[in-house]
Amino acid sequence: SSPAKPAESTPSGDAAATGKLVVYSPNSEGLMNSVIPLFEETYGVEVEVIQAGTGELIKRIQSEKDDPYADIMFGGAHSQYISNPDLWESYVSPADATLPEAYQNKSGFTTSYVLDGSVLIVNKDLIGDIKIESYEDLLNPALKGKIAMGDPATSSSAFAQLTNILLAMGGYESEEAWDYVGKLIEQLDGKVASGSSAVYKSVADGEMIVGLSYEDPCAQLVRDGANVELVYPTEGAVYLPATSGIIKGAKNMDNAKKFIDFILTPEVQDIFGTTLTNRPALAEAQTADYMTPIAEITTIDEDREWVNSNKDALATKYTDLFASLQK
Amino acid sequence: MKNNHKFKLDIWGIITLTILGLYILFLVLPLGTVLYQAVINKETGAITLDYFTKFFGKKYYSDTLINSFQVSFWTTILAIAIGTPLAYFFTMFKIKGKKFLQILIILASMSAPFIGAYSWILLLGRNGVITNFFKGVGIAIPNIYGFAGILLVLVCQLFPLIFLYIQGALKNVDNSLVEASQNMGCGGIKLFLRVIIPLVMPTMLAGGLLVFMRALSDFGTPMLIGEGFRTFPVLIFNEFMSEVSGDDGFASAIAIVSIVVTAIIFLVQKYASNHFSFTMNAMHTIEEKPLKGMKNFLVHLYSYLVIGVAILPQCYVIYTSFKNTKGLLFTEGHSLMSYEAAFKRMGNTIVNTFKIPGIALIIIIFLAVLIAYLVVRRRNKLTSTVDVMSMIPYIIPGSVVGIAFGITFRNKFFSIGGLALMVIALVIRRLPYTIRSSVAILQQIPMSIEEASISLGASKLKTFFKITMPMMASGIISGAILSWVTLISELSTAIILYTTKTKTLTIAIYTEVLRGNYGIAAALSTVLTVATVISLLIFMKISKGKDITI
Amino acid sequence: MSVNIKIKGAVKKYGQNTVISNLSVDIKKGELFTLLGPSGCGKTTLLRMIAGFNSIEGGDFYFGDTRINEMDPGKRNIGMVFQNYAIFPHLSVKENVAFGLKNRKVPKEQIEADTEKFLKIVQIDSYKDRMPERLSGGQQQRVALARALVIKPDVLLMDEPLSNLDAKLRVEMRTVIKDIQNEVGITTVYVTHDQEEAMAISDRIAVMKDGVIQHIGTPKDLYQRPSNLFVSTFIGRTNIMQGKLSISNGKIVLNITPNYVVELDTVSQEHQKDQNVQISIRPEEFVIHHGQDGLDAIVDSSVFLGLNTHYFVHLEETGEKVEIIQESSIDSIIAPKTKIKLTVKREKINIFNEDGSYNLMVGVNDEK
Amino acid sequence: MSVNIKIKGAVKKYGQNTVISNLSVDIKKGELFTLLGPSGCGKTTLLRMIAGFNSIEGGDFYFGDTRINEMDPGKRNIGMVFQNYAIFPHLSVKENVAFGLKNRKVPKEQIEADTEKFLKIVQIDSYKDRMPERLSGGQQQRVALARALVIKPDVLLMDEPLSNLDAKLRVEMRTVIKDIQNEVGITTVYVTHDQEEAMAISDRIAVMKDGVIQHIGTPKDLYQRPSNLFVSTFIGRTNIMQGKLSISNGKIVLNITPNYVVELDTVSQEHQKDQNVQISIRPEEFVIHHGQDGLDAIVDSSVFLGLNTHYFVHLEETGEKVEIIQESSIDSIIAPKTKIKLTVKREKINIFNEDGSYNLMVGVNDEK
Ligand SMILES: Nc1ncnc2c1ncn2[C@@H]1O[C@H](COP(=O)(O)OP(=O)(O)OP(=O)(O)O)[C@@H](O)[C@H]1O
Ligand SMILES: Nc1ncnc2c1ncn2[C@@H]1O[C@H](COP(=O)(O)OP(=O)(O)OP(=O)(O)O)[C@@H](O)[C@H]1O
Ligand SMILES: [Mg+2]
Ligand SMILES: [Mg+2]
Repeated sequence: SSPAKPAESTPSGDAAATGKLVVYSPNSEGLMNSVIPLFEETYGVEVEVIQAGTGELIKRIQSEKDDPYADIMFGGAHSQYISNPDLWESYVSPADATLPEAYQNKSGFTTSYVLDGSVLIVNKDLIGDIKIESYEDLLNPALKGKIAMGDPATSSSAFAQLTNILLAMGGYESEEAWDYVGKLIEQLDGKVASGSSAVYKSVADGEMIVGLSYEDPCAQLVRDGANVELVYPTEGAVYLPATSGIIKGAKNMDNAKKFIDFILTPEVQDIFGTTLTNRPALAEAQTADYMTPIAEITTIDEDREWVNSNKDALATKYTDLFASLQK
Repeated sequence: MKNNHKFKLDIWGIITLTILGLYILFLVLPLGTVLYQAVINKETGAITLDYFTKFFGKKYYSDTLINSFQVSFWTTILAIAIGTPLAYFFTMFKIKGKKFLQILIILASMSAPFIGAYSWILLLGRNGVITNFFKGVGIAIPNIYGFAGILLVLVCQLFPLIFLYIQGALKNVDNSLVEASQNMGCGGIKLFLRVIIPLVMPTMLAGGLLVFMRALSDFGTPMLIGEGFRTFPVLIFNEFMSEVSGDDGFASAIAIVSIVVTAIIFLVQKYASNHFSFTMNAMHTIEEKPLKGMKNFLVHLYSYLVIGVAILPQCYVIYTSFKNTKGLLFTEGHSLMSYEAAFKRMGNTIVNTFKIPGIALIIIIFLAVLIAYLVVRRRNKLTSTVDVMSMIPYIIPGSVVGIAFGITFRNKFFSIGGLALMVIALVIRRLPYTIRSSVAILQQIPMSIEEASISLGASKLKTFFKITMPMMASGIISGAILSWVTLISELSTAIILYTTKTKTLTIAIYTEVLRGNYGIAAALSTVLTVATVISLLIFMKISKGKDITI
Repeated sequence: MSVNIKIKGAVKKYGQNTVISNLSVDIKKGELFTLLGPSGCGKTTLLRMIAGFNSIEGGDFYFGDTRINEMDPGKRNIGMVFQNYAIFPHLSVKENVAFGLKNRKVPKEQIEADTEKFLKIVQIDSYKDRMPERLSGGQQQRVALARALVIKPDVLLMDEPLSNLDAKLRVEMRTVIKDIQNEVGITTVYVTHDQEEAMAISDRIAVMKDGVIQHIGTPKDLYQRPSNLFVSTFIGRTNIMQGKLSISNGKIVLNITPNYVVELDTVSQEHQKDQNVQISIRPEEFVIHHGQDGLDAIVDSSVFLGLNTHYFVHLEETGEKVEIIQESSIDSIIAPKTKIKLTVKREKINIFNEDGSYNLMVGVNDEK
Repeated sequence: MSVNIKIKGAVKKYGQNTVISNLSVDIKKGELFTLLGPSGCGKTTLLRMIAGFNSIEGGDFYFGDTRINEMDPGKRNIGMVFQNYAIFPHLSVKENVAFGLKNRKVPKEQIEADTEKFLKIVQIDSYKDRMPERLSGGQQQRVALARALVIKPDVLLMDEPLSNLDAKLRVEMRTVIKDIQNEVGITTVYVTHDQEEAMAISDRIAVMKDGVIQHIGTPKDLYQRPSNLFVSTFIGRTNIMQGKLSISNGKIVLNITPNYVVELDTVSQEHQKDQNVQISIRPEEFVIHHGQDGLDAIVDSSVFLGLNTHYFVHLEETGEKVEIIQESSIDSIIAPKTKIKLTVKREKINIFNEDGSYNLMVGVNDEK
């Protein structure tokens, strides 16, 4: 086998000069379409997009550590960046300061650009007259085996739901809260959704009545006309930032920085808010009217620092609890 | 297994060493760089067996091994039970639309992302099309989730493997054996059970091994429809790819457990197939005969039914590709809108879809027959080692292979290019299909034909390429077809290694699924299916006249 | 229960190639009927048609009164020894032999006993647990033989069943075949290329050529009064010479060479007219002597064949080469270049019409 | 360039099973050397050892002065006809035959010409583009034959190369083999089960039994003065009788039955002592007559074999069954139950010591 052309594995210097940027992203259609073409147009940069799941992309970046192929990781949960600090180049965008304090780049390498909240998604055909407004309502025996939830140990949205629930039901280490989690696990009846998307898809497809999911895809389903509705749990919903970062040793460092700056510009943030179903990180940015105004939602704030440093313990605790409750 | 040949540094000795070297470079080295984590404590760097204790200590984890075994065992049994008679019918009898059906069977073995299990959910899920149809007429049918569903999906996907293997093997059964049996009053089912099965047993064991391992290492299906039925490949995948709290060390430990399991199963299989070592010289191949009456009807019914069910998910995908879409949803009405979008995005993926697997396939065939020859005709410790090693990549999750390749070959030291790396990774992962079928067939080819060639002054290599290889053709081809369709639909390694220049249709389908464009994904899947059919037709055209499977 | 086999107008084509064009033959109940013919003439093809393995492009096949053209091979109750043995490679010697019995719901002890018996008969009982690929060629052939005989079928089809056995064993085996065949009265169709074997074992023989039967008759009929030139040359050795038959004064005179004539009284009435003929004189129908009468000949070479010695001589008059067989006498082979005299045993020789298509002699017995 | 083959103390084991224990033989340059022996005695095994396809458990093999035990089979320049043909099923007839030439860098036209020529010689030129599976058994065998002959190797190994051919073709083919072998002077080792063929074609014959060579000699030596009882029974037919040898007054007297004696003058000096012996009298060494002298016998049955007729008779005195061959005379086979007298041709018969392990006569010529 012949050695491949160097250009393929190592974007050379002159590629950077003509304006190139390699983006790894797990993001959905809307997000990509709203940013990438505009960025290319604005800066005359040619963007190569490689898409895969967040886990796969992080692994990929790890494996390419010595000779990075990509310049930017665009998307993924904030906590995943934090757990792999050695992969990222420190860069704080000048625009970062415009964000609400809670979402600012404190680590030096995590630029948050949109927010995602934990929600419940409900199939309107199947729900009948069962009332679902809160986490508490999920314990209705009629829902046993009809609830879709991922595995918090592997799915970031399921983990977000877990910490959300714990916080809402009494605190991360409160016995009461874990008691609720136990009951919820029994309601799941041993069924575990394979990943984040399986949760909302199974509800939309009518496989499950209710799912523990996140706002973006669910809202999009509603917007596209699926027969589902969003429920913001009355106990309170946590909003977490979606993050972007520059990969350490990126070959197109200048363009990467431009990209980070770009996604924080008010124009782009407005686009996020008005065309997508995400909530822009910039508080001043507009939001579309098909989104429930944030004011109408009970929100609670995650102690991200604590959660990040206790991630493994929480996941293990959940897994053990889950295992102990199976027949 | 007795060794039949001392190591000698002749041409075959050199080939042995070369292949061994390649495996050390491209298998042991990369996997070693990843899997060593299994015995290293992340914090202290000390050697530890904690991960293994964790795996075997917690029922939550160790149960996955039992679950996986259950799935694999029954999948293997059912795939053999379904695939073998089908291959037999296709060889013995005239069946209407045989060529077409054969292509459908091969298609059923393709498991492009999103096609397999997800289509089954749409068909047989709690709200599936078929489920609802039966509900409508008042029949409650079991849904797809859990053990039974996994079994259904895997069997539909894997019986083609048995089918192709056995069909290849039947090409090497001399017609006179069938006749002798019929002549002694042993026809029909008895003939099948008492003569045909034992004669193709080495191949059946080889095919069974591949099915078993594939079922054992498959994570896509149990992940999507397992719903809590946990198998250990899912565990490995989740630990490696977790978005939350994965642990590479633990994942590596499980991977090592699976390698050990693979090796044991493989050796058991080798031992078992030793009991069926005999050679056959098929001068007259079995001729297909027309059937009449009830028998004819039943044979057709069986064939159409099995193939019909197996091909359902593909059909459903094709159907959905013509549906209108809106965002994440399929909506009422039909159009070509998905195709319009799909063709805009296809770019060079269609070329890559054939270029990359094409190169890989050539290398695969070349290596596989060489390895098969070494394993069968030059059996010694070294070649047996090569044999065992060749099976390991088959069971390691593709993404692990991808990661390992990335770490090992994407750095200042190696810097192997994208295309080359993809090809190499694909080759080692899809080699086993062709190796196993070639080994099985070669075991049954009598030495005297090769001796005749040597006595006529042909060199060892020439004998191999001019005589042995053509005689192995039916086996090589059945393996190569499987290698081919699985190469085309390969995803998990490629997703770690691809760039836009090496993006294939399969990757495109997966990224469209990620982006939420199910319509486009369905359209691309259909394009992939059509392209595969075309490739198979071309293949049939080229190899026409020669004595091969299709 | 043995049957007679009737074949009417059989036609066999492989693709465009007609191998058998219109063949009819009656094989009697319980007889041992041999097919003899040159390699490639269609013997195996015919056997396989009887067995039901070849498609039949025309004609009718009957077992007794039952038309079997469409009958399943397994239902015909036939035992067959295949030319290539067709031993099951996955079964041991014993299992191979027992195979047919197991399909007949024979009681277990009976199977055991019969198998054992036939393994002994074909002298491979000491190899009974071996796998066939570890047997010699002849041993494999004997497995095939035992396997077909043990089931005592209605019809036995044997395609050169002894070709790989040594002479002694071959003689023993043909006795075995003949005994079993007689004992149970199995109708047997036998293909062999060994004429002596054919002569020794057959009730009747059919000589085939290019898919056409040339002569059916007892071994003796065929040898002594072959129906045409082909049969005479194919069965046994013979010297063919061009001659002239002439009738003068009621005497039938045959010119073997222009100058050497013999008087015949064995030419059949209808053929008694002047004509060019082909003469078949078998090597043993010459007598070598040193007397006055006869053809002058010179010995070219000789081959000692044990019992007999063959001489190759040429006739002085015409230069024709002639083969002669005489019983060997120890230490007294006639040396090359020796001049000898030859006479013929005139009651034994055969003469055919000019193109060799029929025999002119009385006593030709063709049951075709 | 032909070579002589020397084998010293060859040993062959299949697993635990010793098939050849200690075999030595010298095969001369350019000779046609035949291995004869019962099925399973090790003929194929020995050939395969010479060819280099079997492992050698002991002993030395030489081609000329070169020890070949370890030599690669491909380097031995051997042509081989396999007992099971081993035709390449995926090559056409012509390609099969041309295969060996193509490996020898023969010019293309030469390959074409040679192939064509040998296809003609073995009479399969009209099938040259066929695939082997569409040939009859005998046609396949001829492909194998042509394939081995066309390359004109130093050493030809032929394992029953004519077993599936009809008698006529067999005779033609053996002439072909002999001609080519002579022409190029190829050292040939030939295995056949056909004794007549062995006699006709061989320069020398080795008779084997259970992996041990019993007698090596010319065909005539073997037939007339076999070195032991086995050879005498294996080569040709013979009647074995228990007798007594006694020396009285310098006369050597043999009791064939208690009452029938003949006087012999062919017993070798060293064996001239009173002893029990086994007598081998070949069927043709009896003379049937109706005179006074001789053994009384009664005809049990007869078989007409063309040239000769076999009679099976029993002796009135001892009841022993004896086989006799006489030249056939038309319409005059002696009827069963007829009483006859038998005398023996005493200069031809052979006598062996009591256990049959050696011949007592003069003139035994064993080159073992
Ligand atoms: N592969 C083998 N393994 C074990 N024993 C074998 C093997 N091949 C042959 N034999 C045995 O060795 C003996 C000699 O076999 P060989 O094939 O040499 O016989 P042969 O003289 O050629 O007989 P035939 O005339 O029947 O072909 C036989 O008894 C046979 O059973
Ligand atoms: N499958 C086939 N396809 C085409 N032609 C065939 C096929 N089998 C046999 N033939 C041809 O048919 C003719 C008769 O073949 P068959 O096998 O009956 O001959 P045979 O008399 O048995 O000869 P042998 O004595 O050589 O075995 C031959 O010329 C052969 O080439
Ligand atoms: Mg034949
Ligand atoms: Mg042999």
